Amino acid sequence: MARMKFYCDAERCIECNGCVTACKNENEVPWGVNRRRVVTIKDGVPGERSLSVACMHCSDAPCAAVCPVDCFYTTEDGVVLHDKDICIGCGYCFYACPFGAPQFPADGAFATRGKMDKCTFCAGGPKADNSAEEYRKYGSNRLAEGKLPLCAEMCSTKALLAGDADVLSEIYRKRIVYRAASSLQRGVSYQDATLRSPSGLTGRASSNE
Amino acid sequence: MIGDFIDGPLWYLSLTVFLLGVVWRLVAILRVGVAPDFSTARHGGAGGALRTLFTRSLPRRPVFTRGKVQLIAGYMFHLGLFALLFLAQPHVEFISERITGFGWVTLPHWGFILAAEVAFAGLLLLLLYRLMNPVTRLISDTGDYTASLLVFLVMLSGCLALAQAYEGLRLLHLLLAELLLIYFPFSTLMHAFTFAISRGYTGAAMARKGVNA
Amino acid sequence: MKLKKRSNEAKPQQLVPGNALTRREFLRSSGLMAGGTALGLGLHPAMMCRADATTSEPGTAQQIRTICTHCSVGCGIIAEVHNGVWTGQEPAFDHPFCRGAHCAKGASVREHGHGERRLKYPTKLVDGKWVRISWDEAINEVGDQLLKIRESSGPDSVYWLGSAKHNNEQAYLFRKLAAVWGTNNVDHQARICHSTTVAGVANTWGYGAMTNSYNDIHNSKSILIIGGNPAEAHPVSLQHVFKAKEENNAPLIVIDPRFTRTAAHANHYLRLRPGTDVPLIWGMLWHVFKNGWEDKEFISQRVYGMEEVKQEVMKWTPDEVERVTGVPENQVFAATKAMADNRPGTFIWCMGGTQHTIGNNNTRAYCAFQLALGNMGVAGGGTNIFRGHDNVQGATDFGVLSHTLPGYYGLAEGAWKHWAKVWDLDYDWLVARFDKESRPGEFFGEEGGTDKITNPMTLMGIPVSRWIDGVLEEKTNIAQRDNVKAMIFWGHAPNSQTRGVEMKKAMEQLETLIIIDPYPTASAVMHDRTDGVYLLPAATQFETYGSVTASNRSLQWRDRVIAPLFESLPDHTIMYKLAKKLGIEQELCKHIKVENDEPLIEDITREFNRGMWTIGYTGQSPERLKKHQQNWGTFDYTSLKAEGGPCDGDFYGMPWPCWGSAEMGHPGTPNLYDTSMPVAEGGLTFRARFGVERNGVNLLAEGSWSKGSEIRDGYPEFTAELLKKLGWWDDLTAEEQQSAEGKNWKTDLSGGIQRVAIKHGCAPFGNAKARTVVWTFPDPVPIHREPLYTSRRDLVEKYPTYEDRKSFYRLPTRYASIQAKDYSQEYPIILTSGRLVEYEGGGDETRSNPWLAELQQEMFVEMHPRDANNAGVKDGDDVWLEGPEGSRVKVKAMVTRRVGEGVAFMPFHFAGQFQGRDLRDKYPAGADPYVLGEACNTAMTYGYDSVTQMQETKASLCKISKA
Amino acid sequence: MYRPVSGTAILRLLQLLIVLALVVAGNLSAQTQAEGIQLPNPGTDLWREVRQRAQPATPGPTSPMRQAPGIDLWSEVQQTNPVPAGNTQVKSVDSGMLINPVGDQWRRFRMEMLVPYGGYVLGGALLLTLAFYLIRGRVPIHAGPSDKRLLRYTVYERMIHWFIAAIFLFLALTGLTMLFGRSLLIPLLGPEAFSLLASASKEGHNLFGPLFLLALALIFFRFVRRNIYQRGDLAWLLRGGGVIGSKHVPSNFFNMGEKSMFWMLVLVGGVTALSGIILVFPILGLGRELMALSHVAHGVTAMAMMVVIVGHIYIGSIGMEGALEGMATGYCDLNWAREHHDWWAEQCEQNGEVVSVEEAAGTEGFAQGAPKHAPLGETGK
Repeated sequence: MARMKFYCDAERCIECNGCVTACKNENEVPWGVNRRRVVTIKDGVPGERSLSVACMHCSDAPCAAVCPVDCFYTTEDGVVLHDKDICIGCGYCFYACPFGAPQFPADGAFATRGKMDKCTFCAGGPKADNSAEEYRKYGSNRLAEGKLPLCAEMCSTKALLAGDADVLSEIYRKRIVYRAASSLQRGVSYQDATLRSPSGLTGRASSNE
Repeated sequence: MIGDFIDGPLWYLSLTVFLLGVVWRLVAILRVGVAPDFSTARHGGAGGALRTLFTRSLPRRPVFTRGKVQLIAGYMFHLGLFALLFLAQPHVEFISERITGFGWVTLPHWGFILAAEVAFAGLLLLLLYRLMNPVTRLISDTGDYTASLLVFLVMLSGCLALAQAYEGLRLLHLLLAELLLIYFPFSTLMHAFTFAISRGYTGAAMARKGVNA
Repeated sequence: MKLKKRSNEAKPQQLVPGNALTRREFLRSSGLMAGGTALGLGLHPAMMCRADATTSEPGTAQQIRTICTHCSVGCGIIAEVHNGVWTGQEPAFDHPFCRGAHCAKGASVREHGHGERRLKYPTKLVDGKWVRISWDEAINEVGDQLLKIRESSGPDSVYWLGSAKHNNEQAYLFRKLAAVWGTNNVDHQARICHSTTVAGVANTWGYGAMTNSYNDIHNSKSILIIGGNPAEAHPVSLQHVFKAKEENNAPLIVIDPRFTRTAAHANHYLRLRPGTDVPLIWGMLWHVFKNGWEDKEFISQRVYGMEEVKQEVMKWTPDEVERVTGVPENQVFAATKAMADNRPGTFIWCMGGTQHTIGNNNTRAYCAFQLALGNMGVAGGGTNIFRGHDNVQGATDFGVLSHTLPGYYGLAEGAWKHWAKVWDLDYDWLVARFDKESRPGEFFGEEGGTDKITNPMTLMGIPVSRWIDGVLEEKTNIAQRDNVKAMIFWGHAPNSQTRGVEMKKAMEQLETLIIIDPYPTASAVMHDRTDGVYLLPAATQFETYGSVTASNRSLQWRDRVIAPLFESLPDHTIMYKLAKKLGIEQELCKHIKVENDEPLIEDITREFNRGMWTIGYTGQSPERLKKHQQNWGTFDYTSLKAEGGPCDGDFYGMPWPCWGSAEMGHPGTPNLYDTSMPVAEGGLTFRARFGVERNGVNLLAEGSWSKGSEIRDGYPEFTAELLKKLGWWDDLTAEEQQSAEGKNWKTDLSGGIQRVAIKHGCAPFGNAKARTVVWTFPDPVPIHREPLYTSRRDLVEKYPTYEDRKSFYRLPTRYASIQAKDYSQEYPIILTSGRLVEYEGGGDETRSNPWLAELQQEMFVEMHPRDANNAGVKDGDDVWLEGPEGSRVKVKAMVTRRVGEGVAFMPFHFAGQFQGRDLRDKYPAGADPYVLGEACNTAMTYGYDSVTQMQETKASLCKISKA
Repeated sequence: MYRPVSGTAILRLLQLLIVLALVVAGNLSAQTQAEGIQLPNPGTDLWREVRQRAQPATPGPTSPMRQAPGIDLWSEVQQTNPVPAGNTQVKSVDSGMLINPVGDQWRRFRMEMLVPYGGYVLGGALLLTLAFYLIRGRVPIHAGPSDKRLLRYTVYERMIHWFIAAIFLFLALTGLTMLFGRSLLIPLLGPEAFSLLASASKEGHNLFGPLFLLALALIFFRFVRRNIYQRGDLAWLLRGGGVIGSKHVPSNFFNMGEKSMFWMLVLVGGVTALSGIILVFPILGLGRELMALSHVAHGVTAMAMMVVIVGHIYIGSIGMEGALEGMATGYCDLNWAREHHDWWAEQCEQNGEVVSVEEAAGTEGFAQGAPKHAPLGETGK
């Protein structure tokens, strides 16, 4: 079956936070819990890049490995889910996760964090019965409706992709090919302008291509 | 099934037993009556009763020097338990929903935890003191241990259910609390009520004699 | 009777609303009963679910198509509605503008269906308390107030402040309402966002709008963005920008004082000093002319006045450019060469270019740059001016402005007569509605005109940027009978305007303050009034329907998603109710069907279809618009043209001008002035708007015409006379001839003149040259002038601002007298402002949306580490920021190199705190936005554009100290 | 009650511990360390694939591919040390961090070290104790029980001993439930029941943890003087406390073994308690790195303590005749004292503090007031 993955294209991500609110919208996630977030590095200086991060649905998920009550499981689509009826809110998954995906609803004083909450790849919960109860706990089950996670579907610049790993990699490969050409030819200048544009053109240029 | 029983009938039963039992015990005590005092009263009894109620709640130097541990532990336990019982938010909600119909200001979560810590430490130390000190050991009977144990178990189950996510743990806590309620009127736990009578009586009597008690 | 089992969902923080409407509950519970039974049969659950979902999902849930209300990109939204509850939002993958994409705001519009923080019923302020009243009471009291003021001070003392949030029909009705009330004191946000663009661009080549489209950027070979941060203001537009950047290998050049999120993705980034756009553009053109990169053929055929521009440009040597703008030569050269080498290139600008005292100069300089490179009238080129609000283009087109009537007809008598005819109203009745006993002040009379008494009907009204002066200015200084006494804030956030402290004073001086809005806005709280304020809940655009014009001039039809929440009413219903109270409802809705006080939207559309000839809003009938909306998937992603399907050949949304009547079936004009297509198929020439010759020089095009034109040269605009001269008169039907007699393409209500012109391949408005010299403007050739509050005193002498003006849009307007004083010592830091992606406009709506509010919880000022260290401020400190007019705001410092040294930046979406004072308890109960903050414009200063009264928000001064 | 955790000192301590732990862990994962932080999922295979495809034909620093920022942002982030801090509008702990640098190390520590080796060590200790008992049997009072008693522990001392003992046992059991429950208890109880038990354990563990710190403080202040090492302790140690050989080793009130137990309890237990307190305040702005460090320290020290306590319980109960008596009644047998704490016994006898059995029973009540002996850490003869 498909292996569902997210991929965020940093060249395109503009930190518009559309994915973040789309997730809130689709799953009615409460204030303070963010299953997805956009992280910007080198904020405000050349080289600034943003990435939208959520649960990456790892093939060999560290969260599942460390869970003391073994509440994680991987669906046939490769989606890592957890059972909130089993979760005890210990926070180990949060320590283990490379991406900071697990979220806890409570303020955490005295380790009462509540049940862990995280991105479900819009695949609902363990019962997958599309009940109001399932929705309240886990959010919607778009995969069951043949749809992909709303965050990726709504990404403003199509930076965040979700879906079958093979398809994603094909899309990304195409972009890489374009960009390779672009960088070869032009490079990036920001303030230290380089005059790396192709020389020898005298004004009339590629307009009729 | 059993959950419904604990949550429903048993709760009402235990509450009834508790209330009726307490009333019965208090009435019984009060009906014993007071021997008439024919002496001229130096002061009114009521003021003395109230003052004694208050002053006897304060630590006294002789007591303090003789046994710091049980004194401190005693305060820790009683104050902590009071805060837990009447100021913890789940309890206030419970009381409000089941008994009074109104709630009041509650401790923040960390205050709740702090109260629990304090109460637990106090209870454990007192229990150990009771066991270790030969005098207290000698004068303790099964009733005292039963009461201590019940209180301890109620508190422990409450603390285990702190996450408030498991119906089973909540019911366990409730069940133990119900047992405690049923046991309460027939045990030394009645001192929660009778302390006022005895201190008040002493205070009133002393005040009439012109003595500060 | 159970101890509440504590759920493990987050205990919301205090700000968070309680349980929202549960989405999809019906769907879930109904649809998945089947799933449960399937499990029992031993089938694999996952498989079952999927199969089940496909079969059982539709049916009950209704999918409604609408358009995002947050910005001018016009992203499509598919709303899932169940039993009247907005339960879901699905991406519109086949929507031609957005392909299902949304930014943070668009992805959260469903929250409107929760509406936790909305105004819920009409209220008025009584002794400092909000008191609930009924709609009837509200309309009665408001109407009585207005009539009283009309009686005592004249109609001009009521200010009608409209909105870019209205749909086209409401905007049109609003302008008409102001007209039949009898005042030109009507305006909306376009005044303070792109009015300088509209003025500058329209005066260059005819129309004041984005020439191409977001999608057309796919064709660009280079992209220049100046004074704009689409990554935050128009995020979805970057989808198109990136497509060109990646697939066309197009260099992306960003010019901005701030290293914006857009700049982060640029190939070239130029950091200029705020307010020096003209020098930088002239500096770029200097390289163009120096190297002979200009498109000489294009200029000779289609541009007037390039020589005069060149003369000015040649003064801007690289040294001088660097001295004034701070951008070194190599960077300017690199950017210029990238543009010159890669044509067609598109030129994008936003508020950073427009909101200046010389905003119109900036916009005209941009135009001149594109004209010099020959980038106009070609796919992939053009000036792609990203408008702000979702319908600011439409509201501008419908003349919710103090200086024009719908369709940019102006305010001259002819224009009034045209519209009187369209409205079927007696012109004299209309005249009588206006002030007659005008007692003009001593400076009465438009500048440059005579001091003869002018009819207030044809006199430009007070612009929104200056309404406070309409209240506060001495009566004798204002060119109308009396001061403004009543403000009607109809969908307008006051914190988007400068001079907050004076605004507070003005609000307190008003007799009546009426706020009609889905949210209370800062207007409800920033003053210290205790009475005379009315808050009337308006419905959002998701609770009504109608057309909306995106930035690329496409009209899109919104369907109603949900019924108005609480007691709110759609704007046009409120307008009608108010008109009824004022006794003008007959005139307002003469040919518009009204049911339950709600005018029929489609009838309004049809009415403006009958009158909007100038800009071709005539072909977009409601039927065609709805057809486009239902078939938006049939339009091409790049060309926006439908290939096959019910809309075959049309461009999506029939971007105006969509000539002639709807029956004519004009497809709309995707790219303005594109001569490579016949006019009938969306081609166009530059408009002949400025005469046929000037000083003996031909202003008509030479050797250039649109494809298929029978006149193979320039030609003037079409009139009945011209048709006769050309021998095309007989192409008109008899009826058309009757209507067209003595009329021109703009005033012929039959549309015959347009039809015949297009039939012969001609543009109805003529075929002329674009002009780079606007001889009617204060600076015919754009020149640089230092901002009023400038830190570069050394440049003031060489580049001084304008002289003060005594009467300009009815008001005295100061320039030189402010610049004369040196504030740069005490206020050393340049202050500029802009947007955040999470919020929009004044922000009341978005700050009331918890999904957005959580992401921006605090107002801040960006400052450079050097300035921060000098002020002893650390990142995250509270600081006082004080403007040279003494007003100050208390905000958090964000120390970042995003801004240059000596520049501070604040976002302008915050309100609800005022000079350090928290106003939360002044909001009506339950209507305070989740996030409050200081309004940046509280500290922003005086300064208005010399043509449009655009406010200066991008270059002022301030000082910052630790709080 | 919860003193603010003084940052640097604790961190130093923790770092020391984790370095020790990771040195061992490092050997296991040496092969992966070389590649920088090993993502369990360096992407997903997608990323690996994508990255491979994205590699230019001639890789190298001058390749223009490398100049396009962000193409390999993840790998860039992953290989940068320290991990660059990012900004995000989502405000919570570590939300600006793209990749948690210690998560994987922590996971390896817990799953590959703590759980298996902790289990072996603890199980081993129990088995060893059992074996010891079977081989050596109970250590008797060689001279046989006497009718004389010495006051060994006051009421207060016994109180705090049993106080900490009770808390320790509770914490150990709940902690072990969480550590080994997944492998040992889920098969027995099923996931739902175990979840309930684990939750109860977690809450109880968290609540009782701070009490342990309190108890530790009481113990420390009461017993510290008697636990200062003195001459003669070394000899005791060298002779294995009598285990080596059969000859008895002289000692004072506490012998070398007991003193070491005390210091282990105070120091190691202190680390356990303090790291535990860090763990129960997960969101006081403490990042995951500190939390993971605390967890490592907590696990290692708790495990060490449990092993030692197993021995302590053994020797204090069934392992030695007469040992429990002192902690239970406060009085110990004179013969027992002579055999195990001869210096102290001698001193008591000189001071005339020896009482009869009857006296011991009778005077028990007064013992709490003023202990008659001066059990200070004076050097024996």
